[in-house]
Amino acid sequence: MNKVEAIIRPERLSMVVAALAEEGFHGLNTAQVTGRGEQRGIAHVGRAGQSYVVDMLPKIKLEIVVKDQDTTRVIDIIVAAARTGQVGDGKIFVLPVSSAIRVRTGETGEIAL
Amino acid sequence: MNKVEAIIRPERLSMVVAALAEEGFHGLNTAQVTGRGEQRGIAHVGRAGQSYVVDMLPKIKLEIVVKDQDTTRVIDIIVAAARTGQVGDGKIFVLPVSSAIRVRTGETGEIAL
Amino acid sequence: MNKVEAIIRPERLSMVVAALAEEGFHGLNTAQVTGRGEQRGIAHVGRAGQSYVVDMLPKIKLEIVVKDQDTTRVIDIIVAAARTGQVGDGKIFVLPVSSAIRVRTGETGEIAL
Amino acid sequence: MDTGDTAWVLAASALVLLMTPGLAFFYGGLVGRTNALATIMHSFVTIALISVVWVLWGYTLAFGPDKGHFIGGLEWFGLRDVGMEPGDYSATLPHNIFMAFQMMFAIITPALITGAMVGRIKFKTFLVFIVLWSTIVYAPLAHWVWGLGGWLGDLSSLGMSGLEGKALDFAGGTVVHISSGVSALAAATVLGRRKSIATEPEIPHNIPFVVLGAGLLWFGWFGFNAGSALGANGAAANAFVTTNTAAAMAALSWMTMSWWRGGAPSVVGAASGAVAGLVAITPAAGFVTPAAAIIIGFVAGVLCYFATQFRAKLKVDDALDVWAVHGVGGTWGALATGLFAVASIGGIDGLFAGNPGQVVNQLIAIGVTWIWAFGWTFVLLKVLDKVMGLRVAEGDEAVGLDASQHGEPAYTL
Amino acid sequence: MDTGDTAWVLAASALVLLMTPGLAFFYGGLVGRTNALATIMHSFVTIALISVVWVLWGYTLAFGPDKGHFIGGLEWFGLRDVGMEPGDYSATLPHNIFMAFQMMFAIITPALITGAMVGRIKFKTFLVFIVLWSTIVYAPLAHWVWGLGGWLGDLSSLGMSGLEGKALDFAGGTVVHISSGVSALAAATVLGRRKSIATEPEIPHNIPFVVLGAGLLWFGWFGFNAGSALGANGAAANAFVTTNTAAAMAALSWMTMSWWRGGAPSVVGAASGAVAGLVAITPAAGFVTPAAAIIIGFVAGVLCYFATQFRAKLKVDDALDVWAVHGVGGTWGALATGLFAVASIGGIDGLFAGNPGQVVNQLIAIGVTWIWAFGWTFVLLKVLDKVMGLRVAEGDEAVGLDASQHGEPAYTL
Amino acid sequence: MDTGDTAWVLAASALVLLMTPGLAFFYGGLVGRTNALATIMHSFVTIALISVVWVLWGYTLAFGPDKGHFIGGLEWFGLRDVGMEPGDYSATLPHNIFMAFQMMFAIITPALITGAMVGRIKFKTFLVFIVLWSTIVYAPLAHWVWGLGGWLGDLSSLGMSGLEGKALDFAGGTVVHISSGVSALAAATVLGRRKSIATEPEIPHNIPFVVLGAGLLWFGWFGFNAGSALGANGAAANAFVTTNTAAAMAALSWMTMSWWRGGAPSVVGAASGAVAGLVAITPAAGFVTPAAAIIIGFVAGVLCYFATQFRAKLKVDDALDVWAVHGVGGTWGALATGLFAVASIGGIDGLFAGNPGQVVNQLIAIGVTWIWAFGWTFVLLKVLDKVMGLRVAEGDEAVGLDASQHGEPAYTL
Ligand SMILES: Nc1ncnc2c1ncn2[C@@H]1O[C@H](COP(=O)(O)OP(=O)(O)O)[C@@H](O)[C@H]1O
Ligand SMILES: Nc1ncnc2c1ncn2[C@@H]1O[C@H](COP(=O)(O)OP(=O)(O)O)[C@@H](O)[C@H]1O
Ligand SMILES: Nc1ncnc2c1ncn2[C@@H]1O[C@H](COP(=O)(O)OP(=O)(O)O)[C@@H](O)[C@H]1O
Repeated sequence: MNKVEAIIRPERLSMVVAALAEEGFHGLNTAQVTGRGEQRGIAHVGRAGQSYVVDMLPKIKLEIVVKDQDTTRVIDIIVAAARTGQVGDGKIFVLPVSSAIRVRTGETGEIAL
Repeated sequence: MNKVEAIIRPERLSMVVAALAEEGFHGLNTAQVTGRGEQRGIAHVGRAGQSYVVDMLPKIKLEIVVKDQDTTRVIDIIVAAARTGQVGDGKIFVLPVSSAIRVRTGETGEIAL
Repeated sequence: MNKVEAIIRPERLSMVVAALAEEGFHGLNTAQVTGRGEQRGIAHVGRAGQSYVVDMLPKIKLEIVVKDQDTTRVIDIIVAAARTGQVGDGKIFVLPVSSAIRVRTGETGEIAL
Repeated sequence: MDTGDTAWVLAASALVLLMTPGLAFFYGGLVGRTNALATIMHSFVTIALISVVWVLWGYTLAFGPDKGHFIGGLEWFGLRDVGMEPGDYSATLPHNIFMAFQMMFAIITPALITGAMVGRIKFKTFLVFIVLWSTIVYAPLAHWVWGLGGWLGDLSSLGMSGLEGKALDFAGGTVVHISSGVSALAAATVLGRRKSIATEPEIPHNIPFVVLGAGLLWFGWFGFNAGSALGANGAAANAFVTTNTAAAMAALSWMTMSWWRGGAPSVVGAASGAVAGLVAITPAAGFVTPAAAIIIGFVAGVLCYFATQFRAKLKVDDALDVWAVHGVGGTWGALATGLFAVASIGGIDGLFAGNPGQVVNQLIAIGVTWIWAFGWTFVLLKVLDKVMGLRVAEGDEAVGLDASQHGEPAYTL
Repeated sequence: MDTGDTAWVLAASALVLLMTPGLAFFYGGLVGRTNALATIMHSFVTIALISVVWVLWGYTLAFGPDKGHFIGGLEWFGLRDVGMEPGDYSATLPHNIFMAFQMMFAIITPALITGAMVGRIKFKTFLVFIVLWSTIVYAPLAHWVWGLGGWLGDLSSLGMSGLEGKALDFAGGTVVHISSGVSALAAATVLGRRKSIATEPEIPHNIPFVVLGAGLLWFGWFGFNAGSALGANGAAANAFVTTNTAAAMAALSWMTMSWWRGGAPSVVGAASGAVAGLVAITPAAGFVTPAAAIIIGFVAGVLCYFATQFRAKLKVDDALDVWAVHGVGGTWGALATGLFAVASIGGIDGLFAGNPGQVVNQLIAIGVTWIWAFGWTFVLLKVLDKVMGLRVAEGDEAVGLDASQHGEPAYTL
Repeated sequence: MDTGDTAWVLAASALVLLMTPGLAFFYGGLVGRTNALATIMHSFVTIALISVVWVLWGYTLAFGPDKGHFIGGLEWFGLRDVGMEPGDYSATLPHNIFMAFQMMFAIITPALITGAMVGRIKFKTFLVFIVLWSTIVYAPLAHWVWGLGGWLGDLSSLGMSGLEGKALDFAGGTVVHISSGVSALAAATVLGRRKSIATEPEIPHNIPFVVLGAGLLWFGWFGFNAGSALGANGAAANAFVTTNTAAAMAALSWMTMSWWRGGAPSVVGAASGAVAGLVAITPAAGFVTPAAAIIIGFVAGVLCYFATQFRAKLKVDDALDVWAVHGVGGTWGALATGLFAVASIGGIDGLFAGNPGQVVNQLIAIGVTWIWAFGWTFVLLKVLDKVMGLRVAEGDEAVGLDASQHGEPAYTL
């Protein structure tokens, strides 16, 4: 199993989640994070008109643990739904997961996903 | 070492944390996440009485890095304390950790946990 | 590639981020977490003067995915910038990452970082 | 001049001013997080903008010396001749406090419309719209109903047989609420829907702010309605009581509807109901009994609840249901004034007290206000769309107006 | 009729109305996040509910024509005969504004009790309880103390030798604060403790809201106390000053206690202290000097601080310490009125001015109020528990009342 | 005594009290999350502290029987002789309400200074400073300008040839705003900069709170300025109108500056502008026309905007720009009063109405206030630094004052 971690634009979240659901991937979780990358930030305006660049921007981190064979499909779905083509679209990282457990039943392995 | 990531119900957090402490597992961290799984969401009520299902529910992600030999024990403790038997109890994922460092001292390896 | 996860003091975040940027590490993301470790918490004061210990303290989790060969350098930078020498300075964990994708371009591998 | 009357109208004017920050929170809490601050700003900047407009030309257009029953002249431009002595509108008040009291009404009315523009309007165009709307739509309406010589205030001035008496509007059912509610409908139509609305329901980001706003509105509304008696007397007290009663009853009836048909007693529903009740009692407050206020409030809560549901089906993105609450609630209130008015309270009887003609007068005022407000708002926004553009770029809409229009995130928690 | 007096009581009534939204934020900020909205709603819906109850039957039961010194008759049901002319309660005010001013007191009193019910009461049962409590507990109490003919307002009417004069309660120390505080204790006892309270301390989720609430309460309390002079005069001004002074002093003394014994000057402590001071001065405001108010406030802060600690030991889950603040603070205030009253301020002397009998009268009022409020609340809730059930299901309690009772999360930040 | 005048000043006093909680939110929203509560507490505790100080010795020092044109005597210590009858300051008001109205000014003035102390001052030292500042800086200043016999209120009392008339200060341009603004500059200088300020810009943690604060301040300011007429009359109404107009205009001009030079219309800028306009009109409100208020407000917004930028260059960590807004805005307002005053409004002409001498009087008052406030604040804080220490430990500053001084996090969301 793998954990697919996608850092995406907040405004794309609902599309990504919907796209995943359409393809049968229901289980996932998301968190608000703040990120920096090549996108160099938004110029904020202070009350004295001083514009300072906030280079840490709000992003959403979406995590979804999937079977090995689903990994690329999930990545493709996310990329398709999250892409705007502008700097700041985000990254996807894949991490190996050695086991999964469903708390409700205690089942382990891929069946727990 | 392994990182045990548990997605649990917010209202179970304090019990899980207490249970872990009792067994000697003090170090851990938690974050608020929003998740979707088989639990299909809570019906929210709009002011016009329209009830829409919010299928992303608030959950807590608890992370605890433990020695290999402690992994199953920690999982068992969490499962025991987090389970209600209802859909939505959550998942636990185990990810391999290749090293750990204590910032204060620079120690690395299991001693840093 | 590795994911370096550092749990640090919130008040050290800006220094750590600046130190990383100076050494050329721009991409990263951060999240607010609540953690417990050896640092046993802050005594909070209730209105009736009852002081209760809140042993879950606010921390920042900083995540940065780096090439294998950069891993130790990044760890060293973080340790140097985050250390105060007091209990509660935090931990760094290293997790293997099997692939990385840039959403904007679809590029994969180290080039996507 | 009477110091007691003046004391009350001074306090009432301050109370009505506070309603617009209250509205800012009522509206700001209802929207999503990325538009929270921009929504609040729409109300806040309207206070600033209309305060200046009113002093310069708004007051004289609305209340200045009558020109043909239609508009006030420019004689009082910049408040010339609006001094510290009593004016034509009240013998017991300094003229300038009457002007200030009316200013607060002129402020909140366009601010109400902003609930329909959430999440997509360009800030610059918004500012121009507000100034034009206040001048072209509001000032004449206020003149017709409340200005000396205005035709809705004396229907016989039209010289049409059968028309006599006046359209009753104690504190702004037509001038304030129908006009803003109907304009909101026009605005939402011209602006089009938010992109996001198709894929995700909008969940209020901060309901405590909604309640805070509703609380401040309720508080300020005592100034609005009881202040409209222009004195500290039994009429003011009656308006105070009817206002509170209708708000309470409508909060209960809307909450009950959301419970019955939606499965849970919605807090947002209770707050919205309170506002609906306040809207509906506004034209009637000084003309009806507290018992009638119970009925007016009850109906307002139920009616506006259904109007909200109906609007959702219309696919018109009047995001915060300004039309359903102020348009429909104001219309019901204006009509109810014609039904429930009794001479022992406000000097004029309505239908149930044997004067069916009053209902006719009310219907004229309602119809005229709907047409005037909808038509002008529609035209104004179409023109502004051509000239300056109405909507922000798609990407700006996606990240929210807080970041894209103001460069400021509402919270850094 | 006097326009100045009327202007002030109009403004004061609006101020007192605002206290209940203020209370919503004071309470709402003190609870955890998952019960924030439900707690706010408890206050908000009480405004709506009691406003209607009061207009229909509450006012006439409390202030209507006396029946046997115990209760008002139903003659003024639905505000019949409560009109725009001065009534029996004040020659300088329209009767209906006196009614409205009293309504605001009737609203906030049951709202205060809600602080003891946090996080576990069923919403439906709550609504029924509030209506019953207002009718059965509040209306008679108000009649006894303030109604024409009420027995606590004229103890000689009991015809018992040695009893004469009246129990002093300027603005509601017994009627409002002891009654709600003691009822809260009864409610917490019957309801039982929240499940979570054993394992985790409740940390206030939004202390700025607590301060906002305290600020609005302080502001509104000027209407409460200075408005109770029922006129714009030196007595109102004296009540204004004593109110402010006691609130300030109690904020300082509670804060100091939390500093001294807890290690840090608690902001929640300062806010709670201010409320404690306002409570304690309420019965005394129109009878004592500002210098006495300093003492009354100082003692209130210290006493209620200890009462809060004591309550924690009792294991009674009066979550927001309504008993410790309103019950104990109100009792101290009612007693202090008997100690510090001076005839030069309010026409009646207390113990320190040589009239020990006044303390007896105060103790009678205190004792009667404790018994009446505790007894009825206990019985009412026991019955309602049988009939409708008092507590939500365990799972609903665990996820919080916002989600389980209202289907609305307070924030989506 | 006049009930109408009394009604208005009662209401106005309550309004001014509310300004300080308003300030708490205006300031609290502007700071970062870890200092939010401590910043709010600075204002809240100042209400408590100064309320007591004022009743004990503040009022008598400021308004008591004059000693050498410089200070009031201690005759009215603890409000002795400050009773329910009219006093020397107003024939139509109870003396104690005049005292209470003035108390609210004494409260907010030191609270304003706290904006310069954000994030680093020790709470204990802060408390001592506030008490000393109120006694040593504020009370004499208030006496000079408003006390009977004060030298700035009658310059001929100095016996210097050429000096006659009085320095005009309707509601506190010098006494309140210059004094607090200049003291803030001194405080920021003595305290030194926050450690974090070098590495990270401070981003307001809750801008809706900033707008809430600005809204409450605007609302309360009607009490501040229109209340300063000490009666319900045309003068109060004029002050009401000029106040609103200047606030509105300054909100617009500051917002426009931030748009033009910063790229986006800042919401914080609009709110700050409103405050700047309110500050500037304060000394002038009862002396100038609404038309002049437009100019005064416009200039205030632009000037304070630039002052804020200038201050940033100074590297003085006056975190919330108290100097730039209150110091500079107050100075402009005091000067503008000398420019725009017209006898038809407030009885005295200014420069543009042909009385250049008034500008001289204003400049004297401005200069004296700058020196007095800066000097004393500097000295007081230097001494306190020696005696008790001014700043918290470095680690305490890093985690924020909420945790380190009060042991309470603002939110647990
Ligand atoms: N090396 C990294 N490790 C962890 N997160 C990263 C890394 N690089 C970028 N990110 C995250 O991805 C987000 C988008 O990155 P950015 O470089 O701006 O976009 P793009 O990939 O379109 O160039 C950043 O805001 C950050 O949250
Ligand atoms: N494949 C997944 N990857 C990541 N998180 C998941 C996944 N499936 C479920 N979750 C998380 O676990 C939570 C509980 O899952 P759910 O299926 O509702 O419970 P249960 O395991 O009791 O059926 C979800 O809300 C979500 O946060
Ligand atoms: N085993 C662990 N797994 C995950 N997070 C941990 C673990 N131990 C500690 N942490 C995190 O690191 C933070 C600092 O740990 P602590 O033991 O207090 O500091 P130190 O390393 O200086 O002794 C904790 O607050 C927690 O967030």
